[in-house]
Amino acid sequence: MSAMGPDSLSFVVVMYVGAFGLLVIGAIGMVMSNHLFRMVLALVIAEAGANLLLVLSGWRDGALAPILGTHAADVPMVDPVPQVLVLTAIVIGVGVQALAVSVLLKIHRIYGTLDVRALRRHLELDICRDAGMAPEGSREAPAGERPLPPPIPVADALRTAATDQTGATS
Amino acid sequence: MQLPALPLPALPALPLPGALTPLDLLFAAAAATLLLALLLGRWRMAGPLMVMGYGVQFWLLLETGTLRGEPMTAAMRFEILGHALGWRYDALSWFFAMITIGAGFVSAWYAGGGWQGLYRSQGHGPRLFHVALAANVLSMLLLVGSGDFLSLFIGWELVSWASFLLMAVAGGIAAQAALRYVTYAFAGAMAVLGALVLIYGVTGSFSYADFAAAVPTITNGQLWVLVALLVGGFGVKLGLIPLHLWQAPAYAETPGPGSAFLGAISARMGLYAIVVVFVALVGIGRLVQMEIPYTFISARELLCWIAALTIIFPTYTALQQHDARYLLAWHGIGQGGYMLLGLLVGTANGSAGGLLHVFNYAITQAALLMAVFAVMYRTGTADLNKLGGLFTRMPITFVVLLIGIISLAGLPPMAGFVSKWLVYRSLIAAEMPFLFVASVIGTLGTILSVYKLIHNIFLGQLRLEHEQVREAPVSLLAPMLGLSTVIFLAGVFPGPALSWVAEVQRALGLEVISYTLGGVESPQGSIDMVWLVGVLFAGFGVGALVFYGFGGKSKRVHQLDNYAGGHFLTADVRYHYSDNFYAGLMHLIGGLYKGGFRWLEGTVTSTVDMLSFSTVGVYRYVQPTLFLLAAAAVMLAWVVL
Amino acid sequence: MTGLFSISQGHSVLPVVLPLLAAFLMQPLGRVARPLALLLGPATLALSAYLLIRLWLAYGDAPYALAIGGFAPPLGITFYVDRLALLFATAVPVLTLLFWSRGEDDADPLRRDAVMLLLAAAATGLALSGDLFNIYVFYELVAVASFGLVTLRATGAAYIATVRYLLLSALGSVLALVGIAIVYLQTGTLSLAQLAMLAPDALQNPLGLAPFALLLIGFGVKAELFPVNTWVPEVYATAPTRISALLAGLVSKLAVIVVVRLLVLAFDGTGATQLMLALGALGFVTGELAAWRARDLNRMLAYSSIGQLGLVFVGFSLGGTAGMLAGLALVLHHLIIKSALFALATRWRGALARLTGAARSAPVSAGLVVLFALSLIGVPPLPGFWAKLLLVLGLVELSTPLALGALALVLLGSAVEANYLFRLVVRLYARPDDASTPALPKPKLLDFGVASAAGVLLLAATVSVVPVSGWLRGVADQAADRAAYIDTVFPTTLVQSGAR
Amino acid sequence: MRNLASLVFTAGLAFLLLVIAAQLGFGEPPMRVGGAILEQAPAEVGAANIVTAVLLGYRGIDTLGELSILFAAATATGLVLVRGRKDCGHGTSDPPGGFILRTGADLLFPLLLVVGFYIILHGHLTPGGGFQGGVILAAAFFVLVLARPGADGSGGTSHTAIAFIEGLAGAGFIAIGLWSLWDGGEFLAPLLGKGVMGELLSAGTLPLLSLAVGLKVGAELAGLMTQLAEQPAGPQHPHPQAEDRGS
Amino acid sequence: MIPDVDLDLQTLFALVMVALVLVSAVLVLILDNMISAVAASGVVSLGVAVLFVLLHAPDVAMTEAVVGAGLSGVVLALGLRRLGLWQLDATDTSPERRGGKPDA
Repeated sequence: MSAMGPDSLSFVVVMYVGAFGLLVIGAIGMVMSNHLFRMVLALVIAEAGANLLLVLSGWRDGALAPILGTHAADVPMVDPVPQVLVLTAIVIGVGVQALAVSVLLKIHRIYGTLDVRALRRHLELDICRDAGMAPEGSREAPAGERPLPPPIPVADALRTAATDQTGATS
Repeated sequence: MQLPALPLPALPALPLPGALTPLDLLFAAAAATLLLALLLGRWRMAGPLMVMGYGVQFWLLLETGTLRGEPMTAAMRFEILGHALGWRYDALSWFFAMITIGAGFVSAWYAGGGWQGLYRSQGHGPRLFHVALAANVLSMLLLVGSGDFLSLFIGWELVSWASFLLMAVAGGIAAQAALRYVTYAFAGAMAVLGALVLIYGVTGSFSYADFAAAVPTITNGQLWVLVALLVGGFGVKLGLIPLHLWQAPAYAETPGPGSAFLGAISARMGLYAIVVVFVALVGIGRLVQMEIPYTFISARELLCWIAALTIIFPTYTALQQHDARYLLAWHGIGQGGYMLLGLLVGTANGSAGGLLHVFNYAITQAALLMAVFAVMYRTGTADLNKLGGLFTRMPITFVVLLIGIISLAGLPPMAGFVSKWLVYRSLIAAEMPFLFVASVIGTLGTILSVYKLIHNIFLGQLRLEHEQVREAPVSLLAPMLGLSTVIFLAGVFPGPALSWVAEVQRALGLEVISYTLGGVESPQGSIDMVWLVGVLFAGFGVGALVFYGFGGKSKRVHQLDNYAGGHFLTADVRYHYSDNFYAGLMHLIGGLYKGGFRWLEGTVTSTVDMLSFSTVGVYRYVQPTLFLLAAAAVMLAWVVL
Repeated sequence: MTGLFSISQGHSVLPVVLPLLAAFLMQPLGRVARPLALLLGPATLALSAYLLIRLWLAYGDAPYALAIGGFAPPLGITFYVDRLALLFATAVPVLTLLFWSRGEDDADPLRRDAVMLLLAAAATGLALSGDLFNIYVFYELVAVASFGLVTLRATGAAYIATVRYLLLSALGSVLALVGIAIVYLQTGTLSLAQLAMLAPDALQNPLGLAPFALLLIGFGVKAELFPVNTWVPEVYATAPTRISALLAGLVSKLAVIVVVRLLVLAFDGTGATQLMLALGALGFVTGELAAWRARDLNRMLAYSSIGQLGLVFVGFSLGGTAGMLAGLALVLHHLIIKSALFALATRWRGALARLTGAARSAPVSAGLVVLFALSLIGVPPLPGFWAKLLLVLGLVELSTPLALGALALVLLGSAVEANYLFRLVVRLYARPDDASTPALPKPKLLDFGVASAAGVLLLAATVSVVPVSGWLRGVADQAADRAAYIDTVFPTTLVQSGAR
Repeated sequence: MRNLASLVFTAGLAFLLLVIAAQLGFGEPPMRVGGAILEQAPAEVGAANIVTAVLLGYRGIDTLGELSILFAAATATGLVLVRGRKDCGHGTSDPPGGFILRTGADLLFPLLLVVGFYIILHGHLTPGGGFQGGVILAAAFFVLVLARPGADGSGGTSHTAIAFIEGLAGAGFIAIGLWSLWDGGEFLAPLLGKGVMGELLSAGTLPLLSLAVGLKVGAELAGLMTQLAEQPAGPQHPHPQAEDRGS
Repeated sequence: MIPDVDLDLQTLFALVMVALVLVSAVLVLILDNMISAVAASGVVSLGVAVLFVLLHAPDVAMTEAVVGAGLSGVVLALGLRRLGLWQLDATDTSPERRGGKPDA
C-alpha cells in the first residue's frame, strides 16, 4: 500500500467494488432476463463496468491527468495507455449496441415478440422449414425415429363406429 | 518368436527403380490390376483380363520364394514424421497372400464368366465390382506384409475400407449392411489405434522388434489392456462372439463372387493380425501366465472359450436361416472359431490344424458360395423354402455342393476333416476336454445345417417352375469344379498343405508338425489320409459292384409316376417339407435364442442416441450466455483455488 | 508507388490497410461509378494476396517485426511476421476471394462488399498483430463484420441467430477486456514480446492464469471452444453458405492461432494447457454426438466443425513443438476440408433426406464428399490420418490421466464421426426410392471449382506427405520458439531499455 | 431452475473476481510502458494531451481498427435496416416536434457545430478529440431530424452527402498513414514536424487525423440515427399502442 | 479540476457516486417500464463518467458522457419507439408490455 495513508486505500477499494459490481450486475441481467432488450441494457452496464476496471488499472494514487500545460510539468501523471484502451472499448460498445438494437427491430417486426423462449422455438421451426424438413418431435419426424401409428381421421373413426353398430345389430 | 529388427538404412523416401525386389513387383502388379480394373472395367473382356492379373500376382508371389527361403524386405520404405514404415514377407505372409490371391483369382474367374450378364441385367456395372475386388487384394497384400505396427494399422484400415467398398457395391440392403459393418470396423480400428499408441508409449517406437523385446517388462495389467483392445479390434473383422452381428448380412448381401471372396479370406485378416501380435510377438506362453485373479482362467483359456462360443452360437443360428447365402455366412463366423481355437492351443498339431483350417475353409466356403450363386443364377433365388429337387436339373452343381458340405462338416475324404481332426487331437492332447466337447457340439450343428442346405435345394420334389432349369453355364462350373478337385486332393493328400503350414510354424517359432504325404506322424496322433481314403473307396467299390453287378434292377420313373398312401401324386401338392426344417430341435433349444447379442447392440446404439439427444439439448439452450458465465466461473475457480 | 515493385518489410502492413481503404471508399465510389465499385473488392483482395506472396518469397524464412508508426516496440504496436503468420495472412485474401458472395441474396451489394473487406482486413490483422489490445480490436472487428454478414439472408431465423450470437460474443469480449485489464495491471505492458519476457515471473502464479482463462473464453467464442460455441449450429444454418464457409473454415482458425500465440508466448508452463485439453476433448465429443443427430447438412457441418476445432484445441494443448505440429496439421487439414464441404453445401443445402441418390446427378461432388469424409475421420494414406496420429501420439507421451481420458474420448468420438459421415455417403449413393425428391439446384462453377481444388490439394498432400510434413515441422518449430520471438521484436541492443 | 443456476454462477464469478482483485496491486501499477510514454511523448509527438498522442500516435492502428469497427457497425445496421424498409412503406413516423423543440433545435444547431469542431480541432491540446467531437456533430444534425422528421422521418438529411463525407474522411485518415509509409517511414508515422507545444498547429499530423476521425464518426452516427428514425414505428401487425402520440 | 481539498472527502464523494451507479444499475434490471430502464442506464453512464473524472481521466469521462448518455441513450430510446414499447404508464400488465421482468 502506498505511502499515502489508509484513506487512499479505501478510495481504490470503493472503485474496485464499483467496477466489479457493475460487471456482475450486467452479467446477472444478461443471463436472467427473458427480454432481449433488457439483455442489451445489461450488456451496456457490463461494458461500463469493464471500462471502469480498465481505467482503474492505470490509476496511480496522487497522480494527475496526463494533460500537459494544465499543471506543473514534473507532477506524477496517471498512466495514459489504459485511457486510450477505454476510449476504443466505449466506441466498440456503442457500435455493437446500435447493431443489436437494429437487429432487435427486425426481429420484432417479423415475430412481434422479444421473449427469448418464444424466439428460441421460432428459430428451431424456421431452420427446419428453411431446410425443408419437419421439425424434430413433430408427427412426421418423431424424436426417436420410432414411426408413430398413422393418425385415425375423425370422420373415418365416426363412420367405422357407426358401421360397428349397424354390423352388430344386423 | 524373433522377427528380426527392420534393417533401416537411410534410404531416400522412394527407392531407385533398380533396387526393386520381387516383393515390390508383387505390390506393383496388384496396383496395376487395380488400375486395369479402373480403366477397362466396363469392357466385356475385363473378366479374363483380371484373372490374368491375379495369375501374374500369383507367379510373382512364388518368385519371392519367402515360403522356404529367408524373409524378404520390400525396397518400398518410408520415413514419415520420424516413424519408419516398411513391408516384409515371411512364410506367414506368404501363406495368407497365397490364399488371398487364389481367392481373388477364382472370384474374378467366376465373375468374368456368365455371372457378369446376370449382374449387368440387375443394373450394376461390373467395373466397380472388379475395382473393389482388386482394391481388396492389394490392401490385403499390404496388410499381410506389414513390417511394423504403423504399416499393420495402415494395412488394417485399407482392408476394412476396401471390403466396405466391395460390400456396398450392390447398394440397397447391401449398403445398409455395409454401413453397419463400417461402424463396427471403425470402432475396432480406433481400439487398435489406441492399443498401438499405448505400445508406442511403452516402447517408444512402432517396430515389432522393440515390442518383442519389451514384452517381458510389460506388466500384466498393461498387457490385459492390450489384449482387450487388440482382440476387440481384430475380433471385429474375425467376427468373435460379441462383435459378430454385422458379418452374416454383410457377407451374404455382397454380390456373387464378392461374397465368395469375402467369405474365404476377408475375415481371416483378423486372424492374421491376432497371430502376428499375440502368437508371434507376445507368445502363447505369456498369455498362459496372465491369470485372472480369484479364478483359474488365464488369458488363453478366456480367448479359447470366446473362440468356442464363436463356434457354437453362429452355427446354431445358421440352422434357422432360410436363405442359403445367410446360412453359409453364419458358418463363416463359426469356422473362424476353429482357427482361433487351434492357434491358441499352441501345440504342433493345434496350430497346424488352425492354420490348415484357414486354407481348407477358404476353398470350401468359396466353392459352396459359388454353387449357391450358380443355383441363384438359374432359379433367381437362394431361399431354401422356394427350391427343391434340383438334383435332376443341375447335377454338377449338386456334386460341387456335396463335396463342399462334406468338407465343411469335416468328414473324411475332404480337406475339412484333416484340419478339424488336428484341432480335436490337439485339444485332447492338451487336456482341454470341455473345449473339445464344445467344438464337437459345433460340428454337430454344422452337420445338421449343411444337410438342411443340400436337402432343401437339391433333394426332394422338383417345383413346377424349375422344370426348364438347365445346368449352370460352363464358365461358372469351371471354377467350382476346380475348387472341388482342390478340396478333394487337399483331403486325400494333405502333405503339400501341411508343408506350407510347417513353414509358417517355423516362421512363427512354434513347434513344427511332422507331416508325411498322407497326413501326420506324431506321438500325439498320426493319420494317413491316403490309406483311409483307399479303404473308403474300397468300400464304395464293393458296394457299387454289388449294386450294379447283382442288383441294378432300379427303373427310372418320373417323380410324379408314383403313389403315396394309396393316392396318386399331383404336381400342385407339396410332399417335400422344407419350411422350419428343424422344428423339433428348435423347440428344444429355442429358449437360448433370445437375441441376446442383438439386445447388447441395441443398448449401445440407444446410449449413443440418448447422449446425442442431451448434447443437442445443450446446443439449443434458451440462454447461451449462461454457459459462458458458467465456464468463466468454473475456470476461474479451477485456476484460483 | 515505387514501393509496389521493390517489396520492403514495411509493406507487410498493406494487406491490412488496403482492404480498409477500399471498404471506406466503397460507398462514395458506388455513387460515382457503380460497376467500378463492385470490382474494387476483389481487386483489393487480389492485390493484398499478391503483396503477401511477394513478402513470403522475399522474407519468408526469417521472422521479422514491424513497428507501426516508427515507435520502438514496447511503446508502439508491432506486427510480428513469421511463417505461421504469413501462412494464415495469405489464406485470408485467397479464401475471401473464393467465397466472395456473387449477389445470390438481394442485400445491398455495396454494403455487403464493404463488410466482407473489413472482415478480410481484420482477419489478416489478427494473423500479423503482435500486441494484445490490437488483437482484441481486430477480433472485435471480425466479430462485428461477421454479425453483419450473417444477417444477409434476411430471414427471421437469421436475425434471431445473429442477436444470440451477438450477445454471447459481446459478453465474451467484456470478459476478455477484464482479462486484458488484469494482465496490464500485473505486467504494465501490452506488447506480446515484452509479455513473453516478463511472463516467467509475473504470470506463472495462479493470478497469471486467471487472465488467460478470461482471454480464452473471450477469444473462445469465435474459436468455437466448448462451452461458448452454442451459437455455431444456428448461425451456420441460417447464414449464407459461403459466409459460413468463410467463418468456419478461416476465421475460427485465426481465433485459435491467436489463443495459441498467447499460450506459447505468455502463458505456457502454467495449468493453461490442461484447461484447453479438457475443453477441447469435451468440445470434440459433444460436437460429434450432436452431429450424429443433425438432420440438415449445414447444421451437421457446423457440429462437425465444433468437433474438429475441439480436436485442434487438444492438439495445441499438448505443448512444445510436438503439440504445435499436431495442432497446425489439424488446423490446416480442417481448413481445407471444411471450406470445401461448405462449398459443396452451397448446392446441397437443406435436409439430408433430399440428398438421397444425389451421387447420380453429381458423381464428382459425391466422390469428393467420400474423399473428405475419409480424410476427416483419419483413414491412413490421407493427411487426416497423419494429423490424428500426431495428436494421439502426443497425448500418449503426455500420459497424464487427463490426457489418457482425452485419448479415449477422441477415439470414441471418431467412431461416432465415422458413423454419421458414412450414413451421409450411403444416402448419397442410395438409389432414390421415390422419384419425388426435388432436383438439386444447378452447381455454381466456382464453388465446384473450390471443392475440387481442395480435393486435388488433399491428394497431392497424400502423395507428398514427407516433404509437406517437413515444411510443417519447420513452421511449427519457428512458431513454438519463444526466444526467437523476443529476439526479433527486441533486437539484443534494445533489450536493456525495453525490459526496464 | 435457470435463474437459480445463473445466480449461483454469477455469485461464484463475483467472489472469484474479488479474490483476484484482492491480490492485484493497489494504486501503484508497474508503469512500464505508461512511464516511458509519459517521458517520450512530448518529445516524439509534441501533443499536449498525451492521451491523444497515444491514441493517434503510438497506437494509431488501434484507432484505425476502432474507426473501422464503427464503420462496420454502421454499414451492418444499414444492411439490416435498409433492406426491409422498401416493402412496408407505411412510415407512420413520429409527428413533428412541438414549437419549443423546433426553435430550440434551430438555436442549438450552430452552437453544437461550433462546440463539435472546437473539440475536434483542440483534441491534441485539451481533453477530447476526434470521437467526442464527432458524436457532438452527429447530435447536431440529429436534433434537426428530431425537430422536423418530415414525411419519411429522415428530416431531409441526404444519405449521399453522409456517404461521401464518411468515405472521404476514412480514406483521408488512411491516406495520411500511407503518405508517411510512401515517404520512407512507417505506416501512420507522425509527419509535418512537432510545432510549438500548446499551439493550435502543433503535433504534426495529429490534428489532421483527429479531424478525419471526427468527420467520419460524425457522418456515420448521423446516418445511423437517421436510419433508425426512418424505421416505421411498431411491429407489422398493428399494435393497439402504436397510434398514441408520444411526447 | 477538483482541487485535492481532503482525501477522505474525495473518497466519500466516490462512495456516493459508486452507490448511485450500482443502485441505478440494479434499477435497470428491475424496472418494469422500459423507458425508465433506458433512463436508468443513462444515469449509470453519467455516474461512470463522473467516476472517470475522479480517476483523473478527463478524455474518457467526456467520451463516456457523450457516447454513453447521449448516443446510446438516443439509440436505445429510438429503438424503444420503433419497437412499440414506448409506453409511459405501466397499467397494461401483459408480459409483452412489462418487458419480461426477470421472475427471480
